[in-house]
Amino acid sequence: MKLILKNGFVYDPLNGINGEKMDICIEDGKIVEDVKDAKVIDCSGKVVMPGGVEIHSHIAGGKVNVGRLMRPEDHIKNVMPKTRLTRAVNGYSTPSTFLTGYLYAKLGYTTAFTAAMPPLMARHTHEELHDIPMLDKGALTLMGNNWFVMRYLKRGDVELAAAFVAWLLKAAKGYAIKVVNPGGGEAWGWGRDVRSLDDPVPHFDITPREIISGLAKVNEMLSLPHSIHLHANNLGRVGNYVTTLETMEVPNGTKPARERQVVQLTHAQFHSYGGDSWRTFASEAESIAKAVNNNENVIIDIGQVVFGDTTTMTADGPMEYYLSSLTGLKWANKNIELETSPGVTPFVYSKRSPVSAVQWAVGLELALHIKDPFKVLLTTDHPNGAPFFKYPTIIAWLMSARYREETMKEVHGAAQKNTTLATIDREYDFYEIAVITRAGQAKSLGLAEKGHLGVGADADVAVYDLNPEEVDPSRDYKLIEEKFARTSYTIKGGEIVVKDGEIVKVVDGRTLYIDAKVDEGLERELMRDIDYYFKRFYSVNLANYPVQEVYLTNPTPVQIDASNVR
Amino acid sequence: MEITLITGRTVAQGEAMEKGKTGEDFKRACAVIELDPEDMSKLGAYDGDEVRVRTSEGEVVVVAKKSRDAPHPGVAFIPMGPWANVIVGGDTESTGMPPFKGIKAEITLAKGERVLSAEELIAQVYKLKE
Amino acid sequence: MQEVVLTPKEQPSYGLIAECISCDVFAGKSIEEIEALPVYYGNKQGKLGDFFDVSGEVASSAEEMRIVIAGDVTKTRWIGREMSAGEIVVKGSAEMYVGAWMRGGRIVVEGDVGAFSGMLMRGGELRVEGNAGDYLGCSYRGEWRGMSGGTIIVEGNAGMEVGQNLNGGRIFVKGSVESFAGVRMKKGLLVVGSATDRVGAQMTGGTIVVLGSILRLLPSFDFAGEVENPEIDGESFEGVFKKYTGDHAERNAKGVLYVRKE
Amino acid sequence: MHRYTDVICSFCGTLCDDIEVVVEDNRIVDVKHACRIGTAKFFASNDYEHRILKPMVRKNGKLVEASLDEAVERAAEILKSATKPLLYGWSSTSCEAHSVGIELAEELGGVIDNTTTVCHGPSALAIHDAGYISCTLGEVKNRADLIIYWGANPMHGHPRHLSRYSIFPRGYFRERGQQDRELIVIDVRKTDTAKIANKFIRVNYGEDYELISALRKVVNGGELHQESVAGVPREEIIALAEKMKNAQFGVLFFGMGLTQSYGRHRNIDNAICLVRDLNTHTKFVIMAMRGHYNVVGFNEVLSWQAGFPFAVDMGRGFAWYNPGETTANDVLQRGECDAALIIASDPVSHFPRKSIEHLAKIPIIAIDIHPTPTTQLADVVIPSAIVGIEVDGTAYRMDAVPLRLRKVKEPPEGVLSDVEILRRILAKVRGEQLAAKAEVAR
Repeated sequence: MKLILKNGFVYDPLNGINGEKMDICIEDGKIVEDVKDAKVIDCSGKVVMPGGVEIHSHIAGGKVNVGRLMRPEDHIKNVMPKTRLTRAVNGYSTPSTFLTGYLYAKLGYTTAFTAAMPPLMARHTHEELHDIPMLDKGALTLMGNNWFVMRYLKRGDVELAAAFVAWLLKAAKGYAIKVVNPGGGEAWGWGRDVRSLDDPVPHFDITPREIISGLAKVNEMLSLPHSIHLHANNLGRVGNYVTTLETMEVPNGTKPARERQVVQLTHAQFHSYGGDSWRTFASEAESIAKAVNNNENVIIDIGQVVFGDTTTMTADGPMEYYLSSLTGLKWANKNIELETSPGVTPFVYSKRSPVSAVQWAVGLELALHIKDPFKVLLTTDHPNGAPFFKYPTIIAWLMSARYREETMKEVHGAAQKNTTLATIDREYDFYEIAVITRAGQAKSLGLAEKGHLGVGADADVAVYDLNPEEVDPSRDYKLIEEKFARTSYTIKGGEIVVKDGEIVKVVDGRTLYIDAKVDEGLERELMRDIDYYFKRFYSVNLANYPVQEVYLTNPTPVQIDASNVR
Repeated sequence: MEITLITGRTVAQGEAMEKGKTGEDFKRACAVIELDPEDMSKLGAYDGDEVRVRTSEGEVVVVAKKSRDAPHPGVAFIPMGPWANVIVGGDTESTGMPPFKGIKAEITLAKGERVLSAEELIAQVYKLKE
Repeated sequence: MQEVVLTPKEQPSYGLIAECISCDVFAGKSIEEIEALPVYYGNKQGKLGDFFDVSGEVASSAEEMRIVIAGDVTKTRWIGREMSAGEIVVKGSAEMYVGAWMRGGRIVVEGDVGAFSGMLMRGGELRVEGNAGDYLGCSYRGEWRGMSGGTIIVEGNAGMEVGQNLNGGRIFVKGSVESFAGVRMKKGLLVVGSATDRVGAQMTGGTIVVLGSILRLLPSFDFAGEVENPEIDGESFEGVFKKYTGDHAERNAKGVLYVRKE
Repeated sequence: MHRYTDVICSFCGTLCDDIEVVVEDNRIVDVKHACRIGTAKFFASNDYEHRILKPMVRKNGKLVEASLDEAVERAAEILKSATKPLLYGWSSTSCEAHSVGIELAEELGGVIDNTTTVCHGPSALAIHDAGYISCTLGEVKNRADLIIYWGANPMHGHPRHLSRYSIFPRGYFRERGQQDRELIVIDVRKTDTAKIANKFIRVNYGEDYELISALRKVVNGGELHQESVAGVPREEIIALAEKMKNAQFGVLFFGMGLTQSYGRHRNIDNAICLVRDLNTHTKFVIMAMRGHYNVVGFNEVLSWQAGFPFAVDMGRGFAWYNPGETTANDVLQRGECDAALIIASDPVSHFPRKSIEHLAKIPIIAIDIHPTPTTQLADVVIPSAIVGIEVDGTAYRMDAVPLRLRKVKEPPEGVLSDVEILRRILAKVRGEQLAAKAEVAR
């Protein structure tokens, strides 16, 4: 399909374009310089941005489905019958796969990475990704409690660790190294946790600090597109900001092999808490923001909270246990052999709760205190802070101090008292919104053809019915909220998939994964060791472990030459 | 004699099922009732005797077998399959699950009566469509 | 009060979803509009008029509205769903989900109701003169915040799991109830004539009163003395009752169970 | 001759993946490592005498051979003219087939349900209320020192469960295998599994719930006043509670002895809560002993596609779920459905009489490998290939670990996979040409 998006206000931060009126030309799924005989879409008076890129969202896999299995009451919400084009859908905090694709497309998103894939369950993750239409996809692969990783790093064999990571990414068809509560997942195999960076992992004689720094090193040895993606220890605990600050220092000795950070500290909101009990629970967002501002190696995504009913889910098993014991609500847990230990429990963020109110403020504080928008990515850690389709509300809060003030009036006074949010008058503009929802995410993920509208980029575009010359986001925040929820057009791979907020075409995206080659001799050594371990300690044979390419929609390997690793 | 009837899986039933349900193996594995030895002597039945099992839903003739899992007086077991299910009750009590275990049943001797094959049983109980 | 009479014609064997039978929906409509309201059976959509003769006077507001169903509708479901005001009288028996998500008003069924009736009620009154099925006044599957307000009164018996996850409101069953009455109950009052077993299973709060006997008490309830003519939630009960607390299978359970002393 | 290693057995939820199969001239001539039932299944694929080889359509009261096109056409006609078709079975076929089946149910506005409805449907109901505190089977092998089977008899239902995952294997932290573990069996009968246990606890029939409540009370620090509960003396209950609290890693496997007996889902609800209570003292997990090799797969696919694990009514174009209303046996017993498509299952053998009495009155399409009482009652019978022997496909183990089953031999001539048969029916129902693309995995 050939298209010209005519005369829109274009926000393309990676190419330094800030609201200029221009045309975007599309041919064969790519942005091109010029195009003839194309269908013209009039974008005058509208905002044009690259398609949104989701860097961290629990949209597919075992624990998402446990969330669905556990919460039928979540699936009598958002119920929509099948249409000629779309499937029957339902689900609020754990939407069905089809709905996930449709909803992202309506928000103008065209790419999404699922946040945590255990390799043993990778086939499941890919089965669900297969059934999520409209998006290009990838999966962050859990490694922070992997027995092989811990063994190799413990004995200082970083090369073998790198070879293993390369093998594992290919076997699981994963895209990046995800680290969740390093060491804590293994400790949870015995009902325990690790509570500081130097707490040794039971039986493995390694510390979270060593796991983080080791994997950061491995990541750069392999020169992977994304940095390590780190869910730090002590998530959700009172006073955890101390651990978070320490954690940021850990990979400082490692130089990035690409133009990006060394670590993305994910859902930082859940890691920026002060106080010494739930009674004195307070924000330390300012301290965290300051550290991020001063650290070239670290970026964060927010993990913003929006009030309402949701389902929390994470590979941080001990944390989910802790949370469910606070609420008394139903709780699912799944220890996965040699790899990780996810958990799931429902949660209600109540405006009347002092803790929820502070959590809500913390995310916004982080976004507003961190100066460089490329260091702050918009997430809700879907569905942990809120379902992803609440992004428009968060965008409106960031663009309007007045909206924040209005909300502040409705929530518990702790938000006013125990955070700095009320003192901040910064307001994001469209350019900065484009950074935190697409440009910054694409940059962090190392996706050269996404998150921008330069020639050669993927023709993924979102058009919003907002005229920057007429709309004052600070005042018209309700309009911002409304228009970011339904694009005028979403263009995916050069095809119009959403028009006026409705799905007009259903497409399958691509699935990206890392295919990194290391030295053959090193790989042979690795395979001998893995073989021994599999036979004895896994419950599946090695031959049945790797995910076949047939599970991926339009499988797209990202070739990495790491043969210098030996 | 009054008993509490339980139905369930056995390895023989599983094995026979995989070979198809029309064979003798399947009947041999499923058209049986495992009884507590004491219950058997009370009933006057020996291993291999035919007995009639009757519930509120219907009745079926199966072969009595001495249970190897005894003692469990008053509790009897029929492997899952058509013989068990023509006498299993229906009410799921709004859960979807019929009562496959814990059915009140009456057992009487039926020595010499023919145990129907699965095919015969189905044809007899559920009138085949014309 | 104005009255619309629905006279049942033949009901489909597939089960009829007639959530439109509600004073909120009828109010302000013409008889023709009411006849044209959608009902569902299997994969088909039909009109209310296909299954009921509609006659009478329609009120302009739900408060002023009474709907009379003139006979048995044992294949019709979801009568009075989410109703907020007015009155429905069923002069016969109805099937599942009568008064589900009801917020106000009153529903009287002169015969029996099927399972899941009064599901997740928040207000109003559901009165059943016959028997109720399983899951009377229950929550939806997985929803821990069950029925939270309103009153259910059953003159006859009720089935399994009456008041499952009850989180407020009152349920009175004059006859007997099957197993698991008040299971996972958190708040509210459940009064039954007599009960079988597992009364109050896994309850953490609220009160259950058994006016007659129970077949068997769970081992996780503790005897807490005898009480004469107890007054509970503003209701007074005559006679001597044995008081139990539980379900102590749960940590910090604060449920109370009264069983009349024989 | 070809020797296949790492073959996955498609019989039960244990999904053993270490089977060796030797195939010669498209016949399986040797099977290694499989249990009795698994071995029987592999060899039975050779036995064309006990297979259905040709489609059949009922004419003048008799099933007669028909072409595949005719059978598919007749099936589509039956389904299209139905007001409330029931699509049932699914547990012995691949997730790829489930996916097409769910789309078909949506297209038809039918009710779709699988055998979960008669095995662990109550477990699903319990999970809705209580959650699910579980693990993968390798965790049991590597860590567990206390293993309890409650109302489950794996020696019969899952013959290699004990040797691959629970009692016998040596694990990372259990180097001596069985010697490092303790096995307790709780059941109404002293089953073959109970006979090899370190301890057998006999519970009165129908009183499991009371026993669990008593255990929970003790675990949570309460005092037990009764001399005995459910036939188990107080001292024994207290000792069991202590043992559970003091395990390093305990696991409670439960089977249909809990789900099908008095109390049903509440037995499981209470058991999950017991495990939750135990986690305040130690590490403890619980797992359902799932029967059919891909009963879990159906629950997974239906959950991510339609939001619910089983028993979904698509009548209004969206999914509505409420077991008791939308479950196969209830729909049948209320006489609601007017046609049925039965695939990879035999409800006529395994459903209670009342359900079958209605099923016998309505047109049935049966897709299966071999003749069963269900095909006997059917109006259209379509033979299918065996997943994991004759076609590839995905299945989920009882612990929801997904595996790719592999083809080791060709199906009988002209016999298609479930996926292909369903795709043809779906295309016919829609009045579309069959999409040209070959059978893809997902």
